[in-house]
Amino acid sequence: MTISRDAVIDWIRAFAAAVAENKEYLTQLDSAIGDADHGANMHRGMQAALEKLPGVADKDIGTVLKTVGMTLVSTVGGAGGPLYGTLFMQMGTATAGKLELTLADWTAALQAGVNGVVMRGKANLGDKTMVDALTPALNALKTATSGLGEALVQSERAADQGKRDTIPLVARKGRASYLGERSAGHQDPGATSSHLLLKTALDTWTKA
Amino acid sequence: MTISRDAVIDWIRAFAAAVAENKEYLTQLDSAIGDADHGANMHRGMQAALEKLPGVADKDIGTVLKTVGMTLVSTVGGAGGPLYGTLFMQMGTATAGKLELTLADWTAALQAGVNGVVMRGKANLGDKTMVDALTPALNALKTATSGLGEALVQSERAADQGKRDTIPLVARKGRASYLGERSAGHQDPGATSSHLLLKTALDTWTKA
Amino acid sequence: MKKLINKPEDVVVEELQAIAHAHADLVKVHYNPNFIVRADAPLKGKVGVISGGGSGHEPMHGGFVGYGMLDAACPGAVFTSPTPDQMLEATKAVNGGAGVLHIVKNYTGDIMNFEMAADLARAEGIEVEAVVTNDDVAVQDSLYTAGRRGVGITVIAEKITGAAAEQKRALKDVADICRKVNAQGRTMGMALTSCTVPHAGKPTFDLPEDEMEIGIGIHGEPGRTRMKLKPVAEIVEMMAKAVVDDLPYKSGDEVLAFVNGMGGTPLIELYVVYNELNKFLSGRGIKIARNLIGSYITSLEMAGCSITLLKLDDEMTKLWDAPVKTAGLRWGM
Amino acid sequence: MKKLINKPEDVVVEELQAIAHAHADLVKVHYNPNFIVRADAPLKGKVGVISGGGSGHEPMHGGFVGYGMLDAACPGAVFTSPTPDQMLEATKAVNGGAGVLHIVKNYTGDIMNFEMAADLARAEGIEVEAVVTNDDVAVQDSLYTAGRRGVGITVIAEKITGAAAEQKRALKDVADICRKVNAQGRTMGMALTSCTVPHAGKPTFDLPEDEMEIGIGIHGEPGRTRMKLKPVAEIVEMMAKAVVDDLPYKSGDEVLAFVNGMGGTPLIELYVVYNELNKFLSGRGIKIARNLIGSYITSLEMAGCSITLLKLDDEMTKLWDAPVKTAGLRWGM
Ligand SMILES: Nc1ncnc2c1ncn2[C@@H]1O[C@H](COP(=O)(O)OP(=O)(O)O)[C@@H](O)[C@H]1O
Ligand SMILES: Nc1ncnc2c1ncn2[C@@H]1O[C@H](COP(=O)(O)OP(=O)(O)O)[C@@H](O)[C@H]1O
Ligand SMILES: [Mg+2]
Ligand SMILES: [Mg+2]
Ligand SMILES: [Mg+2]
Ligand SMILES: [Mg+2]
Repeated sequence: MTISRDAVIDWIRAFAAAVAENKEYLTQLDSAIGDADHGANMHRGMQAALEKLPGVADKDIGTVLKTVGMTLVSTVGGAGGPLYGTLFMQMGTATAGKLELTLADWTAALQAGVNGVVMRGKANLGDKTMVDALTPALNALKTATSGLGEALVQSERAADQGKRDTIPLVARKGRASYLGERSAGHQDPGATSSHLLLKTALDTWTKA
Repeated sequence: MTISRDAVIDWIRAFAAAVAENKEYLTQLDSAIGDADHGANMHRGMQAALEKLPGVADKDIGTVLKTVGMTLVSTVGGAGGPLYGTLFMQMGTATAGKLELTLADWTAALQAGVNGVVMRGKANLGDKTMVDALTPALNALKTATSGLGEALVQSERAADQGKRDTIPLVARKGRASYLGERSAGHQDPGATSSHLLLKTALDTWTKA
Repeated sequence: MKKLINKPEDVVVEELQAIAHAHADLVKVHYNPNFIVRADAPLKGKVGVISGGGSGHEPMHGGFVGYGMLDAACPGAVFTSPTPDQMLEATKAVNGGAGVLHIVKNYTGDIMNFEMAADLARAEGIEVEAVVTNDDVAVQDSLYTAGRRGVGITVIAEKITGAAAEQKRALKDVADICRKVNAQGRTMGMALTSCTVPHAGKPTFDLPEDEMEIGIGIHGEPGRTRMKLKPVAEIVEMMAKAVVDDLPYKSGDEVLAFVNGMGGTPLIELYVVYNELNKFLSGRGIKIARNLIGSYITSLEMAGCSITLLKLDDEMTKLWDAPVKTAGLRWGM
Repeated sequence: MKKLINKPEDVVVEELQAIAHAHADLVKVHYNPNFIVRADAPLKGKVGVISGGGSGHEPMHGGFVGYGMLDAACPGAVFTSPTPDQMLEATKAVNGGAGVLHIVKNYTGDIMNFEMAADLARAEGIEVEAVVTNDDVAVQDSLYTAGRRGVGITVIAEKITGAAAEQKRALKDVADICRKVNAQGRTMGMALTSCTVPHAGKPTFDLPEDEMEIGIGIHGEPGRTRMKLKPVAEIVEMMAKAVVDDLPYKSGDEVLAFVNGMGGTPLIELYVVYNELNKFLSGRGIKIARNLIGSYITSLEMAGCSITLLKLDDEMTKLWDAPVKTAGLRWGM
């Protein structure tokens, strides 16, 4: 089982739809420990990305992902823009020229993306950021043993858990860190949107 | 029965106390159709007047009343300052040199005061102002037939009625007039403080 | 009540102390009676221009004392016209022998207190003229009211009149310019929230989350009508139409457009209002030749705005452009 | 949500259109990517000074574009740092051959977006330096946070740095002055109310009628601690103490004191705050030699204030006093 280029495009659409649906929720999470814009920011960026998709629908997966990344960089702003932008651009570089992805390809792509996020944002695991959802998801992919479908299930589950695990944490990166101890008890908005990314991958790629 | 100078001073004190007690109430009335300052304004003025009383306690009634009027002019501001200031100053002119007041003297004093208010503010009866309490009170004094005590009762009653009668009126003077029809249904703050003036006169001068 | 204050009764004096310290290069503050006066007053041969009114409208009027605008300002208690002794002393302090102009906003209290002061000053031999501003189109039927309120145009009138006085024009000329500005100016205001008078301790009126007041003045009073909140394009159209149709302002006119915040409305919204106003006026063929955008005549922390138009001519435009150096308005020096 | 807006997503562009029209003598507006640039840019041989950040802080930064201050400003969505393409295009537009300085407030998003822009600009052969402001003493433990936020000092840094650039100093010098201002400046903020991000539609946080947030930034975020409302004397003492003890500012120091409103607080209260600040500093032997009082770096309609001190020296004082001509700050011309 592999992930086709069209499946990748479907995933982008599904992520955009999930962000749209959870826009208020993400903003609400960002209100508690941030500045109430994560939902609107990601939504603006993914809507712009959707508009770019037709233009790259016949290109390789790397081009698709890079286009999404560049669009996010130039439309989202804030912390989310460079971080999600880098994530997608690095995934694009890792999948350059490919028209389908194996589990190994997808793992390598996410690895490249997460590396990019960590290089840009310098967040460690436990700093209460999107890294807390992405890194466990990546690790689950790496250690999965029974095929792509099961690996996607495991990585979604890990992202979900990682997202929940941000609740008790005291933020040490991003604007939630200014709150100090008051940031504890709230789920990180970026980890929440990152979980949506893995969840829509699972839903899209195991449905067909 | 006459009103002594000390009784006049007691009346001023009683009026100041009534204003203090009704400060919030007057401000609340002024919030509905004005700018929420009538209570604070009158209170500031009467407190200043109280401080001046010891200095004129051995003077004639005219001097006492003029001093109160001048103090109100220089401490109240707004519409209330010149209007109440003029009321007291004109009452003072009408009682110059006197050490006690007969019913006729008190009627002449109030007449002079009300004339002053009308000259300054140019309000007619029914414009929803303090004149709507003062003029009926003055008329009651003029038509009273059985002595000072009864005249004071009648004038307080007329002021009370005049004050209540402002409720349905549409204001045509002062800042309530800007509200147009929306001023109807609210009691005029100035008519309310003017009623307190007559009520404290009654209470003070019939107690002894 | 949420305010950065100590005791309500101390707000005005504490503000005056701050002004005295912060703007010592521009003004001096006199206490008991309270007034703010140009540091270099009185100026020989120059008409003194003074104004005053209740506090709570900052920067008006105290923030407009300085070169090219006011010679003195008399602050009353919050929303309460100042007392005659303040205006009398201020008049004496700025009298340089050429007479003194009182710019008075049309409110019963202001009129009466300024009149008493003018009488007293004249009795002391000072020539005093008064101009009453009354630009608020929200007040209809001036026969059955105290007349139109003086609102936004007052700021513009103080600037233009001050510039005329700075040219050492005669009292009558200076007063005439002020009258002309008032005659050519119209304003309409609206509120999204009430304000809280410090002494009162609670909002003057309650306004539901989805409603606004149209036709308010600057004293936190309710307006002429209450209606559902609308997009700003519709609000501005309603306000601008009332203003434009009143004078009326006509196609080909050049105007000064003044978008004023009531105190609690941030600048970003005032720019959005200006954008709609510009669209509306363009549609009517009216050109905004000068503009002022900001919170200059306020109602404490009220959220809302007012729109003032002044039909310009060459003289007024030149006087508007002339240098001014005050805490609240400054250019050209 | 009570705002004078049309649709939340149109606020920034409508504001830009208003600025383009109202201040056409000072600036031009570029759309897609959005930035505001001096009408006379690029200036040959002059370092271009640019800044940017989320919208909702008006007049910062767009209101500070003009002679003696910024050459360009890049507004993001409300409370959202702008994107690299905005800064890249702005950098190109102001590059007069002497290099470009980016003044960046210390937020993860701003830092990353400006860094990406600087990399791209350098790749196109433009010399770019960046100075990060981080004056907010409310953020402790910078080891365990994203570091101190850049707040009030940014306004002062833009003015002083812009004046240095106007003197045609070299990029390194201009950047050094900017760093010095940041190093000598400290700020502390507080809020009486939350603000409402237009897209969010409701207040970012709820604050009971008798409570306040201490140690807020400029993005409507909750602060470090919540406490009962106090008289302003106590509030100012708490804030001023945190600021003064941090640098520390010492007896004999001359400072610029900047009392800033968060957007919904009227000027009268800011003067009362200034009065308390002046009393506090006098008590410590610190002299306010220059001051700025008003709402210059705001959080939409939030009520509250911040206090910024800058320890002055001759050079900074002279640059502060130098002429500036922008929509938001103007003197000397
Ligand atoms: N240094 C960082 N590294 C990784 N993720 C970060 C970092 N800083 C912030 N984030 C993520 O960004 C999210 C906030 O994004 P967003 O609200 O769009 O930007 P901003 O904080 O600029 O308003 C946080 O919830 C967090 O997950
Ligand atoms: N022209 C007038 N003649 C008589 N009384 C007036 C006039 N205008 C206003 N008033 C009285 O003044 C009262 C308001 O006083 P106050 O609140 O102290 O002054 P302001 O209206 O200036 O705030 C009104 O309730 C009314 O009774
Ligand atoms: Mg955010
Ligand atoms: Mg009143
Ligand atoms: Mg009043
Ligand atoms: Mg943000």
